[in-house]
Amino acid sequence: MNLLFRPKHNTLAQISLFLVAAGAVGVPGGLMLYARTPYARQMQEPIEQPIQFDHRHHTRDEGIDCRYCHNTVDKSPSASIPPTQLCLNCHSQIWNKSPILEKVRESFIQNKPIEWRRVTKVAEFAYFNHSIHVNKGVGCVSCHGRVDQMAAVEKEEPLTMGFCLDCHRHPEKNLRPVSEVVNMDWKPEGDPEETGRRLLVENDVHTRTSCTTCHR
Amino acid sequence: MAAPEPAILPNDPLEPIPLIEGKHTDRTINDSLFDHVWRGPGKGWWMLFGCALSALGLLVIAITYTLYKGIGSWGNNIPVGWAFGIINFVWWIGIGHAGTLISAILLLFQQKWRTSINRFAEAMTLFAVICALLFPLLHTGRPWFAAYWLMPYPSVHRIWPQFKSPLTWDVFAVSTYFTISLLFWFLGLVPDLAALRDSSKSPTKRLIYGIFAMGWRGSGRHWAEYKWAYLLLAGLSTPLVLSVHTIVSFDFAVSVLPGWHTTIFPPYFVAGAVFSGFAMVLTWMLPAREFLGLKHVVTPKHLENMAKVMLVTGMMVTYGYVMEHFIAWYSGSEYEYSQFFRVRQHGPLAPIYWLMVTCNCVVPQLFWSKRCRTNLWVLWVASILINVGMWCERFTIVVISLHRDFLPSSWKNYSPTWVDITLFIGTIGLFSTLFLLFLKFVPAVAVTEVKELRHELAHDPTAEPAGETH
Amino acid sequence: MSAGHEDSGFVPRRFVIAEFATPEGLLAGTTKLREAGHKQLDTHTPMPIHGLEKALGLGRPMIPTIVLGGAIAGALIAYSMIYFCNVIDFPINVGNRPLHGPPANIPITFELAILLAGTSSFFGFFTLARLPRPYHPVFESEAFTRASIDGYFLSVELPAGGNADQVLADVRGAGAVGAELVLESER
Amino acid sequence: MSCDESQEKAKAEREERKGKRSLPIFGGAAQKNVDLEPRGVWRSMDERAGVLPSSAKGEFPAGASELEGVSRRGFMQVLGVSTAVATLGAACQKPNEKIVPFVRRPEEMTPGNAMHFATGYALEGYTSGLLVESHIGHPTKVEGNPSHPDTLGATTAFEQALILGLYDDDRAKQIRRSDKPIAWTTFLSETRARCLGFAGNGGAGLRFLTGPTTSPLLADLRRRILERFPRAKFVSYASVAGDGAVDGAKLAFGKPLVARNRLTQASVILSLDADFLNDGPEQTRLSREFSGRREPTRDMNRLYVVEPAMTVTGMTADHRLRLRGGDVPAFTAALCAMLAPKLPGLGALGTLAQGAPAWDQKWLSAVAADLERNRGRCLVVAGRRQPAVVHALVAALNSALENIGKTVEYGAPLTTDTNSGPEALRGLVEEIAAGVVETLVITADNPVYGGPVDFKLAQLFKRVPNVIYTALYEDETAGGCNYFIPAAHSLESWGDGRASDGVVTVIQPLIDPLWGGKTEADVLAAFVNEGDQGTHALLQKYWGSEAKLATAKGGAAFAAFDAVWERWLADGVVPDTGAGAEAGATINAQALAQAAGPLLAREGAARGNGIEVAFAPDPKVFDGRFANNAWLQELPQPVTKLTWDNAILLSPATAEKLSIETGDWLTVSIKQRAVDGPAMIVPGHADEAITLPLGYGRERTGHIGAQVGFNANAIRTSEAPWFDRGATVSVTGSKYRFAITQDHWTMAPDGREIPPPAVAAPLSEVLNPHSTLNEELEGRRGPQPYIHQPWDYSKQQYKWGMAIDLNKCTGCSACIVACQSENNIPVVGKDNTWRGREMHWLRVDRYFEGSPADPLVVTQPLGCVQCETAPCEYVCPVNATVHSDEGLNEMVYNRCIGTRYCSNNCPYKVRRFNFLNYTNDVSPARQMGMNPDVTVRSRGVMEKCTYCVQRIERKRIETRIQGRAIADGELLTACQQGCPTQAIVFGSLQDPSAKVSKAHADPRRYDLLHELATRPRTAYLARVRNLNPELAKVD
Repeated sequence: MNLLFRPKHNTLAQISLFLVAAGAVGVPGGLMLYARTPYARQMQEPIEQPIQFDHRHHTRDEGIDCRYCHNTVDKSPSASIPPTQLCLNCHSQIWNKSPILEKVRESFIQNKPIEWRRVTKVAEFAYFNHSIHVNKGVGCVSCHGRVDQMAAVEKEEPLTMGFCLDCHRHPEKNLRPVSEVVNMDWKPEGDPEETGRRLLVENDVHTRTSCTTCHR
Repeated sequence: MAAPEPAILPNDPLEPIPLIEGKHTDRTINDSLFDHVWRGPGKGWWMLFGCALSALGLLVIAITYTLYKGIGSWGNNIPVGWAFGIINFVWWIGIGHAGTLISAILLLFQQKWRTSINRFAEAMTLFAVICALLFPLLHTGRPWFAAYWLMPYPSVHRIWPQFKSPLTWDVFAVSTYFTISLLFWFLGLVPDLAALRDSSKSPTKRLIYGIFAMGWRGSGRHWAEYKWAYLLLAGLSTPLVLSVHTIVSFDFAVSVLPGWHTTIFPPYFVAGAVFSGFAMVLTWMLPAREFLGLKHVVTPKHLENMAKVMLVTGMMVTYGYVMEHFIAWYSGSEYEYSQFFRVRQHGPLAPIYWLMVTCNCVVPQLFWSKRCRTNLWVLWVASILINVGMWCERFTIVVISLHRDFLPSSWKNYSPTWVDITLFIGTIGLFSTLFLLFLKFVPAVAVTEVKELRHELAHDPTAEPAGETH
Repeated sequence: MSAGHEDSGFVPRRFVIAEFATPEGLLAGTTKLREAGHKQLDTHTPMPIHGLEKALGLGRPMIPTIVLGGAIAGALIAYSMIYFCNVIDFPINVGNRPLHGPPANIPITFELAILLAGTSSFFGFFTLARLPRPYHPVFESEAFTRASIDGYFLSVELPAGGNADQVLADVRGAGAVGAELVLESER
Repeated sequence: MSCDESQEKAKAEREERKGKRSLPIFGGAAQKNVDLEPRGVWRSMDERAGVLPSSAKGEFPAGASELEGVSRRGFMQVLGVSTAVATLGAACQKPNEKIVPFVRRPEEMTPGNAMHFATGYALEGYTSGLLVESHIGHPTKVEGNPSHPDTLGATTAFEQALILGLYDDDRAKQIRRSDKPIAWTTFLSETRARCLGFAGNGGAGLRFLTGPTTSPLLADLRRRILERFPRAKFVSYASVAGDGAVDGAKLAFGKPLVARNRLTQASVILSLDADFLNDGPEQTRLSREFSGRREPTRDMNRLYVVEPAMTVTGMTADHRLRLRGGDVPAFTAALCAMLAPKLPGLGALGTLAQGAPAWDQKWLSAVAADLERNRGRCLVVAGRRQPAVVHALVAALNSALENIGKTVEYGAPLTTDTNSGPEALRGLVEEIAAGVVETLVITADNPVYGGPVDFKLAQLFKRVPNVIYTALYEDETAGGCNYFIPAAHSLESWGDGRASDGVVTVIQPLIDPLWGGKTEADVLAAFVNEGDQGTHALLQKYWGSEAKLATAKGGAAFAAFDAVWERWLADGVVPDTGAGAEAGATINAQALAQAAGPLLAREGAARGNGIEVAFAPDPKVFDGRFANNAWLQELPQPVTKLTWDNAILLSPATAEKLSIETGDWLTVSIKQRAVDGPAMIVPGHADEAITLPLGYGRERTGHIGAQVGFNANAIRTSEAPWFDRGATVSVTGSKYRFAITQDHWTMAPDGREIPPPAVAAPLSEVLNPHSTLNEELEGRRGPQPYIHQPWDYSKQQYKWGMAIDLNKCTGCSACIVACQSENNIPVVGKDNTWRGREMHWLRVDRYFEGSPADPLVVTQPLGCVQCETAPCEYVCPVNATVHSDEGLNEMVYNRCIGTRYCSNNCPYKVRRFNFLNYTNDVSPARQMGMNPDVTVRSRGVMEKCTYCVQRIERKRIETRIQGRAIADGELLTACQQGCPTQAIVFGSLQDPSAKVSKAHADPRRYDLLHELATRPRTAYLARVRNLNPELAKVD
């Protein structure tokens, strides 16, 4: 009899079966893993901005408070990107001829906004409010990372719902005295857990995890 | 073999109608039952297939349109949040159940007449479940999310499905049901596939059947485990069927809606499922045995037995209706009473209700008469009517209950759109297409089991003579 | 696993394939051969033959145990998953229902038990049977195609160095209507 | 118009505004945009594109750039299939989203936080006071100004809907001369030239047709125009003007006066065809005052209503008499006759009654006795449709009942023209016909559509060589004019106007005109060569001089005008501008009787036989001016619950007599004119009469309002602007399909005996603690047995709850539009409404009780009641609707997969589903008006009321930062804030002193569908009917 199947087909059959099984497990598993990679979360990628704005220089060298530019962070949901006018508060005096700042001057003169590229973003359907976090002692660094060490700002934390929930469930890990919110170097003195629990009371922190806290 | 007589399946041994007609050997059984596979598709098959494919095309159009436009292309509204989608889902799932019941329960009870129809019924189950499976996803507003948010996977959102919802239960129940039905059907098919492989004349066919036969060689060591695997799958399928339709009925029964909140739903849904399933088997079996030459294995005895099952389940369904109405009256709840005695019987959609009563309660009464049970035309028309009736039952439950609920201010009427109707016709197309392909490529009867039966009948002195003619 | 097929020193497995006219003959022949001390016996029939397990001297089937294991695993996985998701990991007030409501967990627990039991039955069988295995030396026999249709076959795998003629004689003596020796192909 | 010009102009305006801190105008580079594009808030075309849904381009939502602080606006409609992929596999595309900050951020603005500005809205000349919420320069929500005398912090549905009207993309956008687009400056120079031509003849051929107005600025402009052109004339016209009131006062007092009602002192109110709770400039205040006296005590007020068709006021009535409008004069005379023996002040007026009464005399005598018993504590009100004689008799009645000065006062008219009805227009019509008019400036609202049909205004205007028309839309009138000037929307305009009591409100714009609209003042100023100054300058100049006048009178506070101006703008009202009652207005009953006799006889003669046709301003589109407002079109009419249509309303008996069914297409003919429309049977309508709501059948307007309904003006003549008799009604045989949101009239349509969803009971039963009512209510509140441990809310700071007092609800439906505006609720259109897919989170259920011929009504606002044991929640498979720690039934749109199971299991059916992509074709302009705090829901998502959780969270964060708790009354839901009668109370049940807690403890409190053990957080307070014991048996 002319056999259609030869011994090698046994191996073939087994390999095919293995591949099917591996695919069934691997594809969803892989996707789930991928969703957790910094790449998929667009983290750790310095983002090039239209103007070479260096946070390192402004915050460390010049010692400018975050809130000088992001000046609505403690009273509004939005921390706000400074208007061009604010840049020129200083730069009309210093570096007022610098070619790097050409676009800033152009923006001001032509009354045309600078289009910055967004770095950090929570999902559209999550209503994040900067002011309550800043006023309850959650430091900028907790979500934005060491912006003072970034030449170009990059996304430091995943900002997924899981990330938010971690802190909302155990806020003490990310609390600091309200006076230190912009301090990038602040470290708790003594037992961090102890400090966290103390700050929880001191700052009058009541985190909530009800859906409408963020989703409306 | 001392077969315990199942209460719900009256099989009067005093009526010696043969299960296999004519004198047969393994070879002749083999050849006769494979005949329709080897024979080229006839004109009739192509015609039917053409119709089925066109209906399938409609399904594709309707699904595409639904996905493109949204559920708004259907007739649903508030309060009638569910309509054709869920009706079709429950209807198809119900049809599917008969297949499993025939092959699994009858196997457990060792009913010999099962062998001629079980493959057929199992295939029907599989295809009906495929049709049903379209809807849980399609009826959602955002199927692209529903497709995976219903699964308990560790998401970056940290959120899980809500395991108290009957819809979550449905996801598990229906996917389990589909998986188990597929495995059960395939496991039963393997020896036949091997037989097809070995009796096919063209290398291509042998290759294809060979791949699916997985190298089956009828080994005694395999048979020993196989019998257990098959029996256990059958054993598992039986409670599975009951649980699946119980859970489907929970979609309604756990709610607060008058007409849905009915504790009798689980058993009566199961009975209804068997009822409609047998009707669907008959609807297809009658023409198939005529055109595929299966008369010698699907004998009048089989048809009669099925008619008896329909009579019994039809009575159970009727009993369910009566109980619903009785409890609605007895409870004294005005909402319940109004739903059953005012809205259903006199409301704007009352014709559907009365059609349901006619088809499901009156029509099966024909089967008290042996003449009707054995008249093919009566059987066929009745089985189609029963299918219609069971669809109306789901319409009554789903739409009629929803469109008149607690607050009269929110009452609305319901009318389907062309998409609804096309979707329904389309699923029939899908079912028919799959069924016709099944009839074309796989023997419609479990050949191996018929052979086994023939040997059993030949050697069992208590069984009726295999060769006797009718 | 497939037979070893190194390039050098491939030793083909040898099988004696014997055909019997009836299932009863096969049953009797098998018993006889086993009693005669033949070890690697197997039968090949188009349908299960009652009593062959005994004739082949097979032990208790393993499938029921596997299926029971699958069912228990399914139930445990389901219940603990529900408990973990809705009670431990993300407890939410859903319509004032208790976080841990055992009755509401029954359906999924039951379904997953069935699912795992069913799949373990199916996959357990194919694993035990070492299928799919499109090639087997017994297929080398021309007559063997009938094994799935209307033939009743017995196969005896010869031990290394076993005497094929002796076995052929034995099977004929046990009532086989035909018998032949087949060799495993290398590839 | 040339870009440079407009830019320069805009720049100049900007410069001017710079100093004014309270101005929310952020003009800017957007002026460079193409003319017809919305502008004023966007700084570049790129940004504008960014607000558009990007899914159309197959990109991820991340591709959209956005204005800072308003990131959620366009949210959900851009989420489609692409997002599924994006979520599953995160993004496969690098982020390329832009953030566009301001170049110069206005000082007072904090991106992300809303600002509120006081402004006003003039309808029929009277200006209501509003507070408008604005997000980075986009007005998003209208509220009432609490310090305004007429709105008192609440609003009407019209005012709520202004937001949608503002962003209506169908609005006229181009100034044109005939068909040729021209610039504003071109218009100005051509007008200047034209004015030079008039100089010679004193403006003999110059006529102005304006709407009624109370604006001091417009009055001043008119004065100046007439100074310049002494022979020019101003005529005021409004299609729904009720001149009877002022003419009646003239008859009674000898001089034109208007009645100003005060319900706080009124224990008995008789309305004669007056829908005072839902019509007219006083409606919001009167609703508040009325509801203030609805507490179920012995002091509760009693309302009698006599009217032909059911209105909001009629639904609220304790006793209602359905009477054809033409019979009201006779009824009034009969009332005088009934009261004359007891009220000597009526004198000879008691002898005017004539003819057989068309009403139940027992009813009349009971009402008369009740009024008489409550002398000085009662009020008779006549409606806008009633002729002068009725108003005169009512004035006499009020005078004789000693009500004047207590419940009503008569003061000088505040409108520049006392009359605005057809008689006012007749003179102009004759002049045009005579060819006298050379230039006609029309600022009145669409006279061609709304004018009397016998005036044939469309043809007449063609005879005028030069017609200048300004309007929001290219409407019927715009078709025949030479110059068309797009009007600025009220929220884009500077202006001023008076409340019904004379208090002035400065109307300030919330945004630059989106499409370059001009105000009425701009147009009029063109005739004194000041059209280029802008209304703001005109207004400041005018009020500057007024203020100096005040200073001269000794007002030291008006020292620095700028500071004063700032305060006026911030407060929304100008202090000390109220008008008092006319001193020494007395009625000579004898003279009145003599004058009234013939008038009544004439009315009696007109009252011949045959079916009466009544015209009525529509509670949704008014006189047609709101026809293109989709919120109002889809708003269920308070009585009929009809959307997207008007209908020929008639009573069940009349319908039966004429063999008419609801939906029959009818032809109504009267005096050789005919109109076609669909019939709708309405309980409580007078027999032998039909009512035709005005404002529909618009031929030219935007795509929303055109061809909706039929135009009743087609048979409305100057002789009979409100009522006419002798109509023939014939059935054409064809059928019409209405989109009605509540088909069922009663609480038990199929005879079911269920606990009434909306409870209404007589006062006596309410006051008796042992009455069956109180027993029943007792059984309809409190916890039901429940096997699960109720969730513990005791540790929460807040426990949100609501209470709705059915006794205060009039059914006016302002709350529905308020909710729609606050929560970005889409409109679905007629077809979808017909299918039953309207999206209103809050609906007002309306139930008729008693006989269909003459029912009583109870209305019940119903949104999500936030069940503690919510049936919707446990059926959701994905945790998309769950409970919050404070007991809110949350709806998480972004988690919803749309199974609709929750809605099926909701016994209240308050959940709404996005069956289609209802936000798909939202124009970019409209998107600016979306509330950025609320997610815009996509297709396939369930939505519902969450007690305005966005407001809760905002307020929570605000107070948490301040380190305090939210005070009771500080946090209002949108429906609560908009409600004119304060029927809705919201707050924390944790605070026992909170209003809502007290309402929950009220003996009238009951829970809807209490028997289902859902533990709703919204409680209802039963309605109370203060029945007259003499009539109680009749009802």
